[in-house]
Amino acid sequence: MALAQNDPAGELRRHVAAFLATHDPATMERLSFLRARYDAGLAWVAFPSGHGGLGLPGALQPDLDRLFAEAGAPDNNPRANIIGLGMAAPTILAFGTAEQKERYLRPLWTGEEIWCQLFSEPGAGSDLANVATRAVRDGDEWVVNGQKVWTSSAHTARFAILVARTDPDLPKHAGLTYFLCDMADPGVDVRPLRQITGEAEFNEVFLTDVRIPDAQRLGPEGGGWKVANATLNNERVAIGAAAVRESGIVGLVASTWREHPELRNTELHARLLKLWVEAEVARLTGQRLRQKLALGQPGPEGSAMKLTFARLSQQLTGLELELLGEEGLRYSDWTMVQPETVDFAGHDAGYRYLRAKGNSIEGGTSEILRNIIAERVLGLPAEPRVDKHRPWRELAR
Amino acid sequence: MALAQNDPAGELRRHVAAFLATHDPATMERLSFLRARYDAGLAWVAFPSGHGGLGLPGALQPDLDRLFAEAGAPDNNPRANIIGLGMAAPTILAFGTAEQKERYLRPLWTGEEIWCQLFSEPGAGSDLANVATRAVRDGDEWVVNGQKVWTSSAHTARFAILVARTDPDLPKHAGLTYFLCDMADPGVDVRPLRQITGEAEFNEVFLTDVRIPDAQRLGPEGGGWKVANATLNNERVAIGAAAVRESGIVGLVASTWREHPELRNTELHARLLKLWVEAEVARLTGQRLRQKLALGQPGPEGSAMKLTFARLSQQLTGLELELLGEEGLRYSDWTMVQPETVDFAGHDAGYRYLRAKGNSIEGGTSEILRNIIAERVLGLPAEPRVDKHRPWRELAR
Amino acid sequence: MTALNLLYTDIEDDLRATLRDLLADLCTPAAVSAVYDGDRSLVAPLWKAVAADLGLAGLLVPEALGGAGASAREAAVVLEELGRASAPVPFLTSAVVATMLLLNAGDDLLPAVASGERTAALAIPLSTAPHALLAAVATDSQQRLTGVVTSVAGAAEADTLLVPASTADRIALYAVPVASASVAPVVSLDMTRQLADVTLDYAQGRLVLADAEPAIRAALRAAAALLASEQLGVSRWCLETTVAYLKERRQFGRPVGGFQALKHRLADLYTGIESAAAAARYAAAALAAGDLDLPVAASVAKAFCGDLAVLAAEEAIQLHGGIGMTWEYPAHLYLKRAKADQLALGTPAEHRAQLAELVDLTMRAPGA
Amino acid sequence: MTALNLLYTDIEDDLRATLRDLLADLCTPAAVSAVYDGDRSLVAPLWKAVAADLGLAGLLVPEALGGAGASAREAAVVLEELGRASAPVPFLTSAVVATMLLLNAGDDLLPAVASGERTAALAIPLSTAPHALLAAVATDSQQRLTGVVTSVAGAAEADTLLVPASTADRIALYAVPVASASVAPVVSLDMTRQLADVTLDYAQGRLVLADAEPAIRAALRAAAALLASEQLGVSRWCLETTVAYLKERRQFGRPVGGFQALKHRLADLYTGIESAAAAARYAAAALAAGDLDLPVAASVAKAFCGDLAVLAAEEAIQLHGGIGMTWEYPAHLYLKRAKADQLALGTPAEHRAQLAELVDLTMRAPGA
Repeated sequence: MALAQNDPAGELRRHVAAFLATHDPATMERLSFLRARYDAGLAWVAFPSGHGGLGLPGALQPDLDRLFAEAGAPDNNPRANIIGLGMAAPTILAFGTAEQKERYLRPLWTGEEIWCQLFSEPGAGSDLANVATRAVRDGDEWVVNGQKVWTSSAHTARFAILVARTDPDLPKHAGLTYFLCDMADPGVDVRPLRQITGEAEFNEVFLTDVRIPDAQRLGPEGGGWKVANATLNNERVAIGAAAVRESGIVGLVASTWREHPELRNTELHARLLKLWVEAEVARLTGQRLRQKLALGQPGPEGSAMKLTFARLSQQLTGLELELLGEEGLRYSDWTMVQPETVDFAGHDAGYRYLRAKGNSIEGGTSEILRNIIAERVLGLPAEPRVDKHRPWRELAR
Repeated sequence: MALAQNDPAGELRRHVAAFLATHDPATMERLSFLRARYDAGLAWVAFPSGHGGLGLPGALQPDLDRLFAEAGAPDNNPRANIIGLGMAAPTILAFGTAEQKERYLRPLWTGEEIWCQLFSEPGAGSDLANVATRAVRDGDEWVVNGQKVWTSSAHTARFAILVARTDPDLPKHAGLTYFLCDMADPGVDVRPLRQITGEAEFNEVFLTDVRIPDAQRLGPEGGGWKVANATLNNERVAIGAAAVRESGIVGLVASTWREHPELRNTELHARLLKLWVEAEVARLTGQRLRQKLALGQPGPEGSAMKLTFARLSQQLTGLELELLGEEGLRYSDWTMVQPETVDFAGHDAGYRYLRAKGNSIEGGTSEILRNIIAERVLGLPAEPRVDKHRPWRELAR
Repeated sequence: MTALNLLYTDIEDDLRATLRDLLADLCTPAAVSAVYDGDRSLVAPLWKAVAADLGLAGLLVPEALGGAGASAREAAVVLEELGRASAPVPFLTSAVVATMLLLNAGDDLLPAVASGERTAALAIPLSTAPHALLAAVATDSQQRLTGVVTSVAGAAEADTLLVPASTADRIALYAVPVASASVAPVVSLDMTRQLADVTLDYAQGRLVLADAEPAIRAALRAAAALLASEQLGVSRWCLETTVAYLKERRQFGRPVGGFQALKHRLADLYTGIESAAAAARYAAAALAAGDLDLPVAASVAKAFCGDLAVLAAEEAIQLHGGIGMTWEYPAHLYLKRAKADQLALGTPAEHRAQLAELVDLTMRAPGA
Repeated sequence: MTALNLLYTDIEDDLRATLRDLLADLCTPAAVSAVYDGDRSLVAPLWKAVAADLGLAGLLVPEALGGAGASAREAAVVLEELGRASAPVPFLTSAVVATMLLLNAGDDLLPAVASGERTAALAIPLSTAPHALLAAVATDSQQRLTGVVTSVAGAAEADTLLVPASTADRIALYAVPVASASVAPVVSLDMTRQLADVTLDYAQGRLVLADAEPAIRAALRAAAALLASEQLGVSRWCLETTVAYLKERRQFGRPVGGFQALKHRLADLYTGIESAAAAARYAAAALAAGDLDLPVAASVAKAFCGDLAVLAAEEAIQLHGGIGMTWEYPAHLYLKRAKADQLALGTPAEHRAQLAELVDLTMRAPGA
């Protein structure tokens, strides 16, 4: 067994081979196959046994997924459940009861149940701890009222992770509790939120007397801030960089350059090369970050990575329009639709330019990320705070 | 007389012609000529009669100086007395007693007496109100002890404008008083302060039991902050922009570009053109600011102008070194000297690059100027302040 | 170079106030936003109010020819306000570009265009820089025009198109009624200056100018010089709206506008806008004065103000946070206008490349 | 492209700690600053301690040839630390560039250079990019060399010069004792890597490599790849020193480091430095592994880290305020080093232009 411990990649390969020997993806029904894969601990390689994993190093996940892809196995359509897989699952694993993990993790991973996130509110954007959505205890249930915003997949989601205020008399960070909310509750009203591109990729969600059993509380009453932060840290780490040179937006712009000599101009050339170098360095920075994470050296560099990603996507898409000139003045379609996923490459340059503006706002604004780096990494003094220790109820809004 | 009031330029021309008719610059001794010019109200056109001026619009000053230059008259060597002419004189005019104006303004303007400024201290840079130099009343005199820094011309100056703390028990802004300090006092010790270029353009000034008669106090006791701010506002307005295209540093870099085709590179071309445009726009912005000032519409745009000037001088000098390549790796001379004036054009590109770093620090850092614009122009909230109302003595330093 | 007045005259301030009042009444963000969904009911009445009722269609036309006899300085102020309101009216295309061409030709159509009764547009891609290769359709011996001109601004609102067409050795300009052309509206990045593709199939033209290239270039240069003022207006809206929002918006128990990092960015934006004002005013004044420095002034202004307006709109979106990304809030209208304006009439990169030629800072060796 | 380790190994961490301790003892800011006034008493003992006592002169030399048998990864760590201390030693010129050339030639001089007993330098202007035209002196039939090479780094510390010289159809490399050459020190922007002009007047050379151009370019490329790590070290000193200073420095009754505008700039600088670390590590790893991607890796690293180090030093000066401008405070040493490093071995602009060729993003039309 000493050999297996020193060769987790080999151990994983053996597990997959054994599973595939008894489960033929060519003949099994898709959902049965996925459930069996979960039950065999071959879903999330780093999750514990019994919850879809084998407790192996997380760095092996790409290997695992590749082995199944090479065998022609169906995947769990991860792009349709980004919030569930990236944020809800690790949080449920970390803070959930045995019953919660048993109930939620398998259908989440197989894609049977899509999840969304009910965190942001009109008055609680960067200042997430300021949420005003109220949850009031009523016997074994909580009654929730409030308004959430910037919810992707709310119209397809079966469940939501939700932060609500359970005690307004405590200071803002202390009065929050984290719930798993059933989106089928009749008090949940999902309305598409149209954005700058013309699409409604996000939703507003109005909660009116929504009833949540106390068994769907995640973590202790009043412990919502800690649980929510764990969720957000998962979000920021999840924004990785591409492993292959010129993947992503820089590749699109480079292709335009190569295919359209008639559009070239020395200034745009200089700007393209500068951004090409920065994108390549960002790729390497992402690789280095993943190497650190694989060694168990996670750091707050995920925030720096996200800052860079947002800046580059914005500068590159802006440059692309200047390069295109006349074609950049034209747009594909302003019609409001509700897309399932965000797809930069499948749209025109104008869409990319507009959509990229959100990259420095969603999932923590660039300003908040700079605060995090300055305070948590560099140890610089925090901003003077007037709102930290007073009851939330008394704060001006 | 209605005609004269509507034609101040004509009035000025007539005054100058009348003066020159009786004062021949070709035959008069230089100092006598300058004193006579002052006495005729033809020194500072906007100053009142009796103090070197005629009370005409300040926008006419360039006309006035040109008329004398065209007549072959000697000038007052203004570059040797920048602090005196630009800062001390308008402050003395605004806050001085009749005796003070009578005593100081004429020899200041003629250049017989050079002035320097004793404001900054090691612990009071951006936070000027934090000065720790103490002035203690002793009969009709004040006894001053402390250390000042960043004093240009201290080694040539006859007098200094000085801010000192006269009451440490008052809040920091309230306990300051403004003095005119005799640099010949035996307690004044001037030491050259060597800087990044190798030169010592500035000095440190140590004040040990320096005695200043109360008659040399400018403004009321405790009124030093208001007087000092008037001085600083003059400083920022004085940093004007060039009237002629490609004057200043941009012209030097453009010349290098034109004269050295072998150094050209597309990226540097793009960067040069971008900065050329910005320098031209800065020139126009300066013109527009002067037109506003001439109409009596002074605004805080002087701060914006200084921000732009500092940024451009730094970016242009940095670009120049990259353009020069090998030559940029060489430097003229690190020997410590004490120059009389700042002269960007008379040095090599490396000197310009290093010296330009000071442009965003001296005379108000770019950070302070952005605060001023944000708060005074845009009306955004001030920083939370802990030091404004407590006695200066109790503040942590 | 120093004598031009870079400030606003009292007359210009009055014009601004009048137009701003009208736009505040008629040109609401909701009505502007609706044009993105194909509801263009705002456009015709607004243009009538601006062009005919306020008489701005004839701003650049001498009084003797039925116009207001004003100068490019006033037209610049109009464009500042139209930019500030993101107004979807063909002022630049009809009252500046087409009008300058008709003036140059002494064309009979001028009085009707000056009164706002008729609207005209030059059939050329909006992206065309004043010094760039000019698109031109083909012509035959009977002055019939054939060809496609893509991405034409103002065509959808025009009743007359001014069409550049190639003759034996030069470019001539013909007037063509829109009824004789096929004008296909294009989904545009900026729907407040919606483009159209114009197709001519043996359309009968009327000769306006036989040797039109200098006049067309002059009109495009004037448009570029004045578009800088529109970009200035866009920038000012962005700064003022963002500052106002950040004074109200609270996070972490404080107005967001009190956070120093944002204050410094807004101070930098203010600095940029004050600079843009100088550049735009200088270009307008040089145009009004017929100053020889106009080519430099126009390219400097279009390059600087074009980039600045995009920065201003991008900062407005970012500093608003999520609300700035919504369809409901008007910030997106300004980002689209700013980005489209940057690409219109030559990108900043194209204008800087042209400046290199004008001020002897090319990549080429001397004499090469 | 993905297998290279971008982290530091334990061995590299140990090497760093040892060298940092030595530099903290010997290489004080005051002693470094003194070289600007001509007092170079620091240089020789420091170089002896680094080269011979720590054995770093032979870092890249196989153990069989008397060296440490380490790789470019370790050399990169050494350069990080030398940059961090602004140390005036000829490690890059002798232990990297000259050593690689001697290794390539299997030259007998190698053991002496590897032991630190002798010091060598390639006689080429420090500004030369790996892909640029190479300067070469003239040679005659008796291997006598004549010519001037300006702005040579490491020449003043060297006892042997490796001189590129033109033969009939190629560039050969000759060894010349400094005693046979005139080495005139030059007042340099960065006196911690002082340049010299080398004049040869029928100096007798010893042939090292007959066809030396590929080896010279490879050595320059290696130097460029590794200089990125020096630039990283400079950047880290700037950030750490500035953060430490701003935690202490108080203005307006608060530590200056608590003002948000400065915090955000430092966060951006940190982000840049983390990125620079990835770029520099990748270049060092690609060099160590003999990876085919080295030309791209080297130019990416030199371009990115070169600009970043200048930004870091400029921010350090600005955020220190007046004290950063003084001769007494060491920040100026890092600005000079950062700016000179940016110009050394090809500017960022030259490396980006080279990348355009390497990754097919040129201005030329395809096939042109």
